[in-house]
Amino acid sequence: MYLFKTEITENRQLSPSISCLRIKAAEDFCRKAAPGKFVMLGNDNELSDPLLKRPFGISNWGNDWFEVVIKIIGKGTAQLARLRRGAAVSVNGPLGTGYPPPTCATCDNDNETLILVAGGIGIASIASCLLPVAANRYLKKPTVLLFGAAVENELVLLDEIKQSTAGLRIETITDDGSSGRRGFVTDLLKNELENSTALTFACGPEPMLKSVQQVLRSYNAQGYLSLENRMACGFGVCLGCVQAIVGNAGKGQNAKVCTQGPVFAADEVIF
Amino acid sequence: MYLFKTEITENRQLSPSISCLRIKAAEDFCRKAAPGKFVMLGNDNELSDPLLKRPFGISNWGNDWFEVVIKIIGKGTAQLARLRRGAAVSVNGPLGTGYPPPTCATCDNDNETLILVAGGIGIASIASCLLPVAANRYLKKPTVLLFGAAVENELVLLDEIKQSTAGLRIETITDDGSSGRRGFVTDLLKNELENSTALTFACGPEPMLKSVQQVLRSYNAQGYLSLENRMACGFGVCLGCVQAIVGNAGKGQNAKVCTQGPVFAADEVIF
Amino acid sequence: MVDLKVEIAPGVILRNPVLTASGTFGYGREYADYLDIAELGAIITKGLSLKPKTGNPGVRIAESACGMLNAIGLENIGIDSFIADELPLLRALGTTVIVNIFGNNQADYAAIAAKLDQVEGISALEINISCPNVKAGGIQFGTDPEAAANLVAAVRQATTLPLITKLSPNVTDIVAIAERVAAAGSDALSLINTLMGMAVDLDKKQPLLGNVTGGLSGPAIKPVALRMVYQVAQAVKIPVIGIGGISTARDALEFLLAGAAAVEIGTANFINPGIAYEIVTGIRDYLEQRNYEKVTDFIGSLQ
Amino acid sequence: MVDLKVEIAPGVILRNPVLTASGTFGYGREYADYLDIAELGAIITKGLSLKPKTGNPGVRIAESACGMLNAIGLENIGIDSFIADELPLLRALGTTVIVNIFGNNQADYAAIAAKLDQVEGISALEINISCPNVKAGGIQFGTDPEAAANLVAAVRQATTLPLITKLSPNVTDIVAIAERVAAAGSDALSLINTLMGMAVDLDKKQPLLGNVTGGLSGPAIKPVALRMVYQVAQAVKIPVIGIGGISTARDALEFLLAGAAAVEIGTANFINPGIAYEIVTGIRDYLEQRNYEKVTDFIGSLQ
Ligand SMILES: Cc1cc2nc3c(=O)[nH]c(=O)nc-3n(C[C@H](O)[C@H](O)[C@H](O)COP(=O)(O)OP(=O)(O)OC[C@H]3O[C@@H](n4cnc5c(N)ncnc54)[C@H](O)[C@@H]3O)c2cc1C
Ligand SMILES: Cc1cc2nc3c(=O)[nH]c(=O)nc-3n(C[C@H](O)[C@H](O)[C@H](O)COP(=O)(O)OP(=O)(O)OC[C@H]3O[C@@H](n4cnc5c(N)ncnc54)[C@H](O)[C@@H]3O)c2cc1C
Ligand SMILES: Cc1cc2nc3c(=O)[nH]c(=O)nc-3n(C[C@H](O)[C@H](O)[C@H](O)COP(=O)(O)O)c2cc1C
Ligand SMILES: Cc1cc2nc3c(=O)[nH]c(=O)nc-3n(C[C@H](O)[C@H](O)[C@H](O)COP(=O)(O)O)c2cc1C
Ligand code: FES
Ligand code: FES
Repeated sequence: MYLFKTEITENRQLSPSISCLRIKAAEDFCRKAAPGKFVMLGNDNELSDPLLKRPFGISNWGNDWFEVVIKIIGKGTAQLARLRRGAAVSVNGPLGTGYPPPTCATCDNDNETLILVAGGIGIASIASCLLPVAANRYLKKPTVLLFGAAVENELVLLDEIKQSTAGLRIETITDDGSSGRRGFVTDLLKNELENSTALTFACGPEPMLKSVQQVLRSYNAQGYLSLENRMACGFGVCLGCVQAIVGNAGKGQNAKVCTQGPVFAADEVIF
Repeated sequence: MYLFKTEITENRQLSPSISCLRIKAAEDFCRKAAPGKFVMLGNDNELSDPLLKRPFGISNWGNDWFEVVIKIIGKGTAQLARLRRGAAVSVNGPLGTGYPPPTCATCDNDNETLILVAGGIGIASIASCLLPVAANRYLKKPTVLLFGAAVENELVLLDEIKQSTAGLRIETITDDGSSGRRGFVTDLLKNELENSTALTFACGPEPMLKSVQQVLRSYNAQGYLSLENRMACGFGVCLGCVQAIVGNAGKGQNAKVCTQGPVFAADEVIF
Repeated sequence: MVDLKVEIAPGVILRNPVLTASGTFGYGREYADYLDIAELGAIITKGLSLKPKTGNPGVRIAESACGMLNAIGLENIGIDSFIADELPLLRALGTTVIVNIFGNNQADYAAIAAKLDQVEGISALEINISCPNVKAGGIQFGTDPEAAANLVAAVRQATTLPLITKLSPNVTDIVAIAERVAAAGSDALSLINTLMGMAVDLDKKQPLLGNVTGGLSGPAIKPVALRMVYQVAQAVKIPVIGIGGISTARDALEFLLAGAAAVEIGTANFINPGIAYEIVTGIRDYLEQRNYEKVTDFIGSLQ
Repeated sequence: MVDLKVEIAPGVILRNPVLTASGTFGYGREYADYLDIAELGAIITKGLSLKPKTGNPGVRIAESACGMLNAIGLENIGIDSFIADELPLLRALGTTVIVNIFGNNQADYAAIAAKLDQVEGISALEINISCPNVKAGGIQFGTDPEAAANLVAAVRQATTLPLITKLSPNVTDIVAIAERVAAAGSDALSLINTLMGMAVDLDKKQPLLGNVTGGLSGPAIKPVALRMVYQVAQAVKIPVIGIGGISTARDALEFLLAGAAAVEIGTANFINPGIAYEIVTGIRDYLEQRNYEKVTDFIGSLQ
């Protein structure tokens, strides 16, 4: 982990409530970035409201920059999303354990499909498997992105993703049918699992992750979920973020989402 | 008093630690502005740190704008002084009882000199007798500005003042002799009082106002002091700002600096 | 249109549950010029004593993170001047008036209460038992259940006006005090008064406030206030009025949800003198969007 | 070069007066990779109990204005695992280690203290008597002077290690508890632990925290902490360690000025894990600029 003060080099508004901030960073930091890892981000004005830094996935990065995609929820995100080029920010990161690398034991079958499931702003985390040049190794597998959102204008980042990863199949769905099909992203997931053995990575709100877990179970399919528990520190000292997971001998135990996660094997998580 | 949200239209930095903000305002507001009155100013980001608005003199105003000159002291002024064109601010004002109008009983002798004494950022208040077109009626009297500051670069606003009030005599003094004479502004005041009967308006830090009071007493001269007590509300309800003054029958009593002041007859104030 | 009426003590029905807290709204006059103060649930006056009081010398306010400290020392014009000079205006404006009272001892409290009993245009008394400088046998009334109950019983004797007892948060067990005060005849409770705090002027190496310690108010104390209101509302049967750091309609709604029959807005008035109105509107909009017919259906509905 | 050494209990001399507060610095391991934790005055471990504890279910943290609420519920790995798995690293790093302990009852406290008495590499124990879920006959140890004193006396019997008793701020009279605890044999006091607060999820109409209430920490509580430290430091002869909302060197200096022999940094670690180092540097610079030879000349010099 690094702690540093740096600055915003670009703020692109992707939708009325979603912005993408590009942030300057040292090469060391960028080398340690990986799909599914995150940062704790705070403004740097020495005031105490909001007090805590906020966790955001590292959606994309290069040699000396990274990007976060922020959806405005409350006061912290409202303040950060408003920051303009040149504004100072404080960063702790890269933090956490991200998606399993394509070379890991459960992931090295290049014939199975990689299904990326994003619900709403969950795309910010999923994008980290697609946008960064350094992440392209995932795409040795046939890959599909299933992206569900409440309304059409929350289906952000699709242009960037199409550009960075040619040949990616993308299916979208919205709660209100304003774009793509009408319904939930798990409906799309069921379709995919009917047709192929696959490895699934999913990120989105907890109810969605719960139903992804159920779908994966019912198809006996492997997958990983990226969780969004509340965090105070982001580096394993406050115990604020713990999630019950299946531990040794099948007994439930607490895992720190910030260090052992945010990505967990879907089977492991006890919702 | 008006309460309104408005925006900064210009931020001119006058010295490393002093900025002049021009702020949009309704004509009603501007009509009620007067020399020595002030506003409570806060940023408008819905966060609670800093909590309270900050008091600043209305240094200048026109039909639909006013200006405050802010010296950075702590977190509130640091934040306000950083705001750029377009930034939102909240204003309560105009507040308080300012300098006596030139037509008032004690001020209508057009032969006596008007001595304006500014210590440090006290110039922000004193400037309100000089800069606004609406304030020029003061200048029927022969007028002198005595301006003392710690170092040269805190002698701000002099160009603007010279431009707006032709013929004004200006004497400056600095604690370190970096511009004008070396010493305290009260030294200049003594000189003036030796030479003429005069009416004095003074604004600056409390120790300076105390010695202005003494000097005026020793010359048996009339004057007014603008105080800078800590304020929570600015409009007379918290009783946080009270100052002991000479009340009925010479007995001490509390006055609210925010409504009965910030300008008081020099004789009245019990330091 | 949602019905915002609440009954905060037997017979004391307010048009809405938003009141202004003692010491943060003067005697109402300061606002009357540019706000229609009759639109508020009620205004609570600055704390009044038998004789005028000049309060503490020295610096009286200090800011802290999301909060402020005050050491005003209960400066006030005295009850007679209030009745003669301030009350007529409030009555003319049609505002519901609750008078906040305090004294140096039990007899003082009773004397003010008796005096106000004779006066038209007062809807209730709020008894401030948490004055830091006012002690009964060395113990503050507000921190000792026994002393608090005795005081309330004495005031109860002295007046027929509805009584709201305002509790101090600087205690180990606020529920115990609430229960005793309710049993002693208080018609309602209001809480919290300020938390006792301190600030220092580092460079001068002195306490910042003239009085050394002061009362902490503002958003910083909201979690403590909400906890106490929730605990007390569950324990007593009389109405509880929530106070502490309320700055937005959502804050106010949180207190109502936790069981407050109404709320008082304090420090937030200083920053935005129109805030109480905005909070009334915000509560109305929130409940309307959720199809509530009356605010009393929402109050205490925390699961 | 200013001498920053302080003695926070007989024989416990720290290289500087900046400690990290229990529960906000893990067991030190989390920082060891990228910060030299031996440069701190001391680290205080997460609260340890005889057996491992899983803590509270549900949401454990909520943010409030300039503060946060936690309802971790004292999750910890247990004293045995600490001794076997964590302490060796801390010793290897040369860090001064203070172990924060708590139990379900007096016997538990005594048992942990006795166990740690046998272990090398521990400089002192900090006794957390303010655990909200831990009660002695229905009363929390931390809020009853009698129970607190008895507990400290029992721990005193069980160990020769220096004892720091950590006080709860949720009390009417913290000075009374401080005095009793000092008389019962505590070598030092630390204060404050968190203020009890609450947050609600308005739209879900539920308490936000799984445990309903939680402990408030951070800058919001600083004025209350500073007041209590000042009051206690004036009343007792043993060293007092100041805790509560300290986020900058100036904050720390204010506590030292008010009489704290040292300070603990809590919530601020979460926002900036390097903050304790910055505070050490800031204290040094401030004192150097003012020509202090040693920090102990500054401590308690409030006029
Ligand atoms: C590992 C991780 C990665 C994340 N990545 C992203 C991302 O890339 N883009 C994005 O827009 N959002 C992401 N989130 C969610 C984001 O952190 C929250 O939306 C944000 O913290 C809300 O802050 P606020 O001040 O706007 O909301 P408020 O409701 O005002 O915040 C109050 C408190 O609750 C916490 N909180 C509120 N909602 C959430 C939430 N959904 N998850 C965690 N904490 C929450 C805040 O951090 C804060 O402490 C991520 C969360 C986690 C845990
Ligand atoms: C009537 C009046 C008119 C003023 N006019 C001007 C002006 O035109 N230009 C200007 O630069 N300054 C002016 N001041 C002083 C200015 O208000 C303070 O410098 C400012 O409040 C400091 O805020 P801060 O957050 O930077 O300091 P902090 O020290 O962080 O503030 C902490 C608290 O102390 C109060 N405070 C600190 N210093 C002062 C002070 N000198 N006077 C009053 N309150 C203080 C703050 O308002 C705040 O509540 C005026 C003050 C008053 C009372
Ligand atoms: C400047 C000031 C003066 C106050 N004066 C009184 C008072 O006279 N009587 C009283 O009962 N409470 C008084 N209070 C306490 C408030 O009524 C209220 O209980 C407290 O400020 C908490 O609410 P808040 O956080 O909304 O301000 C005062 C508070 C402030 C800030
Ligand atoms: C997440 C968290 C966990 C804590 N755990 C403990 C603990 O285990 N034992 C203890 O004595 N205090 C514990 N505390 C209290 C802190 O040590 C400290 O007393 C309190 O947070 C006030 O200081 P601060 O405002 O600097 O955070 C905890 C605080 C927080 C925020
Ligand atoms: S966020 Fe602090 S331990 Fe995970
Ligand atoms: S600042 Fe509130 S009464 Fe003057």
